[in-house]
Amino acid sequence: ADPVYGGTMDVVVQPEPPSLMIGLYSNAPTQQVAGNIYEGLLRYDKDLNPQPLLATSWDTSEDGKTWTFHLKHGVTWHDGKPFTSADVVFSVDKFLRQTNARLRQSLQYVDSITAPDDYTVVFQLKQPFGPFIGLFETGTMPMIPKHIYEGTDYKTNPANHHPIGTGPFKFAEWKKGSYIHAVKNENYHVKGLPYLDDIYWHVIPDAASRSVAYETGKIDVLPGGSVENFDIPRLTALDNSCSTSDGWEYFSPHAWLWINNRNYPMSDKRFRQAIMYAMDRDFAKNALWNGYGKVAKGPVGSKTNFFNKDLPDYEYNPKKAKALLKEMGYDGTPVRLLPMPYGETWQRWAEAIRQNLAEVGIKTDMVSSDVAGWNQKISDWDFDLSFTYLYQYGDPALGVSRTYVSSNIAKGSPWNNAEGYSDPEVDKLFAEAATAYPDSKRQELYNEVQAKLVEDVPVAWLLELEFPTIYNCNVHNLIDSAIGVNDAFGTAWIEK
Amino acid sequence: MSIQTLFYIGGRLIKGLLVLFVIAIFNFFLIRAAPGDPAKVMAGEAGATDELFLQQLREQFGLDQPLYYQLWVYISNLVQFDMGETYRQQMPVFDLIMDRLPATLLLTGTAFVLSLVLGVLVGVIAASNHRKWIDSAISVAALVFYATPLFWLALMAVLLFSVFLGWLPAFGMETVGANFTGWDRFVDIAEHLVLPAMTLGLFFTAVYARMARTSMIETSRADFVKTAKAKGMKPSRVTFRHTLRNALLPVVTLAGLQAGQMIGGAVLTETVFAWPGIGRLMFEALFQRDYNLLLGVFFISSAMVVLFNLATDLIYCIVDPRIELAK
Amino acid sequence: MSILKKLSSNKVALFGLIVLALLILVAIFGPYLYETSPWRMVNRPFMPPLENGSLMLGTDTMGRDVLAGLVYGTRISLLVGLISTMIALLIGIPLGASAGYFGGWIDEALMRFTEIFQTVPSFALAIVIVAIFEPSVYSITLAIALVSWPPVARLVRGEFMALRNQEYVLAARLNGQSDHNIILKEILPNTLSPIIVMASLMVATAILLESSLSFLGLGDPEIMSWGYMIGAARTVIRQAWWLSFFPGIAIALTVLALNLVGEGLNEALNPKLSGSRES
Amino acid sequence: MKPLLKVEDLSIRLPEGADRPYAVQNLSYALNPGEILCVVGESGSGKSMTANAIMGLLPKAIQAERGAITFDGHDLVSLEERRARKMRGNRISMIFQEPMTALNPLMRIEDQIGEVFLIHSDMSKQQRQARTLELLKDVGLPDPEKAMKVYPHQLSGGQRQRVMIAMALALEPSILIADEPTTALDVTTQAQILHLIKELQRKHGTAVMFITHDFGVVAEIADRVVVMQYGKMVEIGDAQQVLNDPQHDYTKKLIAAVPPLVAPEREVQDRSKQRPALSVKSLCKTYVSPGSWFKPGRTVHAARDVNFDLYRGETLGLVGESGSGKSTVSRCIVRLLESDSGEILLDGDAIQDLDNKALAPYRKKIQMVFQDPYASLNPRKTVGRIIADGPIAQGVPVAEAMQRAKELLALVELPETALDRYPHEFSGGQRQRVGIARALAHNPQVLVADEAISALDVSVQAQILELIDTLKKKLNLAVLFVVHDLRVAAQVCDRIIVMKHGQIVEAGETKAVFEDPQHDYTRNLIESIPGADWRSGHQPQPAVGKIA
Ligand SMILES: Nc1ncnc2c1ncn2[C@@H]1O[C@H](COP(=O)(O)OP(=O)(O)OP(=O)(O)O)[C@@H](O)[C@H]1O
Ligand SMILES: Nc1ncnc2c1ncn2[C@@H]1O[C@H](COP(=O)(O)OP(=O)(O)OP(=O)(O)O)[C@@H](O)[C@H]1O
Ligand SMILES: [Mg+2]
Ligand SMILES: [Mg+2]
Repeated sequence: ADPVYGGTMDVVVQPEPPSLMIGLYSNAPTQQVAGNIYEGLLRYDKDLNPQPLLATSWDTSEDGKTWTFHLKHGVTWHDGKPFTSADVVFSVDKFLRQTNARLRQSLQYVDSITAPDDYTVVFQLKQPFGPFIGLFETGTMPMIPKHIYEGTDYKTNPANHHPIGTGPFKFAEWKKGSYIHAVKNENYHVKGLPYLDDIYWHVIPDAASRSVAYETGKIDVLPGGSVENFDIPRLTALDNSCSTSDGWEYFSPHAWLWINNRNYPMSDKRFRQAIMYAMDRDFAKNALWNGYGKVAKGPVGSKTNFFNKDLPDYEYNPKKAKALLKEMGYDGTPVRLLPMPYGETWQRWAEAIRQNLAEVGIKTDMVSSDVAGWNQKISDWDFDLSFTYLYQYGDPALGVSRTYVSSNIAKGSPWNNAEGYSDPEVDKLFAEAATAYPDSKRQELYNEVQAKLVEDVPVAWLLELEFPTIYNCNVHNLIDSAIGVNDAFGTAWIEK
Repeated sequence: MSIQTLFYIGGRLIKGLLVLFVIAIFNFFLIRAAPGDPAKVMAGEAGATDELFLQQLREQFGLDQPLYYQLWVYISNLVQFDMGETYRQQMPVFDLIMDRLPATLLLTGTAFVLSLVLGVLVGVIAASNHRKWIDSAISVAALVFYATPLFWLALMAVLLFSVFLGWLPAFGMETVGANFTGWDRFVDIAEHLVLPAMTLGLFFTAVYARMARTSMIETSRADFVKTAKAKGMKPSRVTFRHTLRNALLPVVTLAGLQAGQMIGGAVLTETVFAWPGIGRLMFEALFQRDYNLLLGVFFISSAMVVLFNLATDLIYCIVDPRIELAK
Repeated sequence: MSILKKLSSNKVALFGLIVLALLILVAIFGPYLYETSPWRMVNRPFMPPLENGSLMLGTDTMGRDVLAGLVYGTRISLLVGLISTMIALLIGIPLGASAGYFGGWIDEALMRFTEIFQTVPSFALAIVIVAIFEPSVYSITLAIALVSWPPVARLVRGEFMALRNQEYVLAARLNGQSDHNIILKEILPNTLSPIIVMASLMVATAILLESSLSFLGLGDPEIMSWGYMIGAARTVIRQAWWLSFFPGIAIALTVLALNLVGEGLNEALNPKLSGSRES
Repeated sequence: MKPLLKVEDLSIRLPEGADRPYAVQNLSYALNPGEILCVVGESGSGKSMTANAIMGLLPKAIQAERGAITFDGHDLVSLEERRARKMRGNRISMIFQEPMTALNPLMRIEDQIGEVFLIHSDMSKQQRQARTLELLKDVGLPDPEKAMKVYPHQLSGGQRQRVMIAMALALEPSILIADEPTTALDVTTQAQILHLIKELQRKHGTAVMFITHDFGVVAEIADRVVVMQYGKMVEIGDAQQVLNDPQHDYTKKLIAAVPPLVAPEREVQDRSKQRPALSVKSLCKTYVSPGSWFKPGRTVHAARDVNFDLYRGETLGLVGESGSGKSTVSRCIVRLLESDSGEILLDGDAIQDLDNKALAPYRKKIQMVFQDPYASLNPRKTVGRIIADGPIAQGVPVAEAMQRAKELLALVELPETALDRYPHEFSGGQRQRVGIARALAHNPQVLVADEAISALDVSVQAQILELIDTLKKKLNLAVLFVVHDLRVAAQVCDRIIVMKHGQIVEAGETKAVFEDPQHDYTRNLIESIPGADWRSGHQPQPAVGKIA
């Protein structure tokens, strides 16, 4: 069918975003909404290939150190001002360098950012940085209007409450606790887009209510993760209900158990291996995740670049686990298990794993806490075992190495090497792989480091998660990039 | 209103403010006892963080200051009726609360009025049929509702009325995006209100029904009821002119106590029905360690309790001439 | 004693008493019927009730035995209810007794203190306390106790104020008995019946509170409780009604039984209501 | 004369579990037009039940089983409710015992009286108001215009009872039933109310059925008397005949228990050389009910410059109206209340400023017997403990204290088996004996008895009075006897102090005070005693034996 214009789309956003100013807040709900308002220079298709957006084309020098981007002409901000290379330089070099912790890590490799003319931007790198071209997505490197933010205190700029971007939808209203409303940008730089008149993001704090809302037709789109997994089969079985697992390729969320390598008995490699054998990850995948996702083989997700296809398996094998425990002379010291306070599924998963561990003779004490307490405990290394899942951002250098390199052992963050694993060889391999050139060289190094980690089990990998997005089948073209619902719904349209 | 009453109200308000002040300090320390801080939570949501980022956030929120200084800032702002800014939404706490308070007041107010009227009515019916089957039926029903967990009732109600029967919306306060105005909007909100107000109200209906029943039975044994009967009055008139009014006094007291508590007690209902009220706001603020917001919600709901208690006393004093305010 | 006799002559209260007795039996001996923990995944998930003879109430989302959960939950619910009530009494009675007996500034100070606890919305306070001290049976019990003692203090204070000028108390003072003695031996025993009645209702309320907290995800993760079961089952209420239905019934029944007993006690202990003399 | 109301063979059955099967049994009597018929009898004898039956106000669980109550050609027992209602408040009306609770606290006086007209007539609002005002004037309420607008709690007991009477007489009923309308009132107020009822009855020719247990009241107003015991009528007859020449043993016993209003001749002792056991000097006590910012507190001078001495072996009566400060003085003396100024000398030692510890040894010397035999014993303690706990607290070994309790029980003429029983197993009189035993446990020198007999039935009163008198002599006690019943005071006191508004207005030998009161107030008190002429020595006394 051909796209038709008009219509309102109702989407769930969970939890309510703290702000829509994507340059300041890079969490998922903010991006889900603000991804329609702000744009980056590039998009990525489902195979993670870069696509033009605000930049129409880009080229790189022979040595991989100079990147030149050619910007699109005739792009305007929502307030009518033109978008130029000055905005790009301001956004990346000034604004995001100050506010975005994740991007800041990558910008270490960037020597300078310059704008030879209004529509050209040049990034000069200190050395080749493999994942560089993967940094330009809206959530990582959104374009911020220079004319509004320059010279102001970014955090208190009143425009934060009324975001101005270049995206296909304009911010209209935010009724705190209820909904966020965005309307069509009539002057969108891609001719003919968007199709939709407006979008509502509904704040429905309770998962069960969210499924009822979808069921009763109040909601068209349930982004992945917004309903409990148990509800997914039922919701997808409804009339005119579609679902897809697409749209997570860029993030490819990877779940694992943190294992605090510092303390006995976790300090013993055999204990960690025993955990791997003790867990029935297939049961978890089927009972808790409705068969969505994939049992993780190692530190790198199978959809992420440089995945090593030849890793050995840790199958469910309690006997082997017991044997390993016996071999190390495990004395039955109980370990604390800290579930992730992110919803029912995680809680249930913790219960299942506790049971798995109990069956091989590892006694666990479940420790309960909320998000803040959980963050705090992981940051302070005050745990034995704990759940987590992290995004991989398409490249091990962006989303994987941070968990394993010893330079990243520091109290105060739940996202670094919290398990305290330290191996000079691994450090070296990761460091080389990030800057090696070309990709074939990187693949080699990454294969090696993956094999080493799988043998050492610094953390117990669980699943490559998939969060299916459920939507009304009348909605077409909902997901057309590797970041799924976090990208703009510019090409989405609703069948009448 | 007499000058005495005004004085009395003034005095009570001042006392109430003192209590609120102590509560504010108490809450301040209580909340800081929780592990984690707002910076961590927000950093956590971002999925990546470093010390610099945390430091920036803490500075921005003033959390890098020593605790006593933070308390001082908080209190000195508070006495100027400034509750500070929320960490997440970056807006004045007071505005945010005022944004959400009407929803809670609508929900609890409806539930309250509904349960009071219904409860008293049912209680009176039961009492005037004391020891007959209808009394037993009402008593049993009241007990059952009294004993049933609210959240469970809410779940069952959604299941029945929204999902199976499709009569009523299951969540939210109004149809978002419909942009109703005037009467249509009223109807829309009313429809959304039915289920949450019912679930919240049923429990209290049961409470009031039980209370009204007992009180009616007790009052009907009072001497003045006998006097009224001796005047040759019709039983219905005795009931309404004499028994009921006196029997309502304890109900008024209880109602006043509970009206205040309902604000905080709506957390469960607001959760299940996605009602955008302050109970829910508090719940979220708690888990986000949004100290200012949480303190603000606590302060406002405690203030409501103080106001409701005062209102109860005033009403009591109007209903019962024996009570002199200045005591 | 005659109270028991009176109680059992009241059919409704007798029903409550029997249910309560059964619940207590289950709480004490029930868990011994199961060798392992209620967390054990014994069969495939979502098995409806009565499908398998050994799993009468079916299995939950993780294939755990629902009946086992209910049985273990009984113990925890009753225990949390009882202990929190006990703590509330331990706080409320001495406070109310001192306030009511001594009056004056002691009364004023203690009552202001009580007022603070009464002014903070109690459920919200309970949530905050549990969240802050991290959910565990201890923090939950403590939180429930902390929000439920003020009515006890008020009740006891009222009773003490009424009784402290009773002639037998005056007589005790004339006899040279110490305040301590008078409070404990003269007045307190005479306030017991309203306290017992209130306590029985408080246990009921505490059970409801515990389940509400668990429902909100603030339960002790080590412990299978009814509120937890409902909370966990809420998301699958459409696929598996029995998962939230049975624990809901269990809570309602327990609270109902406690209420019936409480009311029965009230009637048995409160001559005003016993209706033997109506003039 | 054709009787207005006839009760014939009335039996009212009590529900199961009551203390006896019938509240009243085979009751028959008649009420003649224009007469005052007094129904007397002890508590529980079925007086109120009969009245309720006439009014059709029996509790639901209680039914008239047999008999008829004929009024105006209708049988009130079987009359259908709708028609009975027309009669109630209109043709027959009723006043209750407790003026404090018989009025609706939430309604203005005007509305409560007006309601009667509203139900039974079609008067306009103005007419109703006018009539109400008239009625209030009739019953002698001061400032009736204002009284119409107030709520019951703003009136005193006597005033409330007047309102009740106004209400009952609103429609000039043929019959007025008054169920102990003065029991809760002061003697002076009682006298006024009795006077008022008599007055109104004469004016309107109403027939009054007056229920009371006080023979003084009977002597004051009755034309005819019905005497009831255990639900049965034991005697009926003219007032003069029943009072002065009772036939039935029960009636005789009741009448004998009424103390005659003559102070017996007593030996006047000169005690000026003796040291008083208790001496009160310039005692003052002022109550200040706390005011608030804008309202001054209420100040009551409950004791103003009170002076008296009390010697061993004598009984000093403290009399006066309600609120005159009797209890205040007695409680100050035993240090249950802190006095403001003045001295209290116990055996020569000033005790008014001693703290609890220093006071302990003096506690033994002065003890108190309380008014309410139900409230003064801890219901959760055995009688033995009640008596022994005082000495135990003072350091006496338990066994010894219990032994002593046993002896004390014998002293107050209670069986030894009482030791392990609880107060609720005893009657009011027996409880009062326990109270006395408790007071005596310390071997006190001074005994303060605040209304120690007021709550008891007449026949029991007499026994307790005798017991106190015996003990006084036996133990050489000094007794301060607080009482409002002057008949009693006349009998038991050696000397009398009369209090008014916290001040002593008169003091002296009992006989002197009664025969020749100096102060108007005293005179007024004595004149207010109902049936003052009866059994005052001016008429022949009935020949009755001494009661056990
Ligand atoms: N509601 C009732 N239920 C059962 N028994 C009752 C009830 N009311 C009164 N009685 C009993 O009926 C009997 C007569 O009571 P009644 O009230 O007529 O006594 P009375 O002569 O008025 O006594 P008093 O002087 O104390 O008022 C008593 O034995 C009493 O216990
Ligand atoms: N605690 C108190 N606070 C304020 N006023 C009081 C208090 N107790 C008594 N009064 C007042 O003091 C006065 C004397 O009271 P008291 O009890 O001594 O009188 P009484 O002679 O014993 O009266 P009764 O015969 O009614 O027992 C009364 O006007 C009373 O209202
Ligand atoms: Mg009577
Ligand atoms: Mg007195």
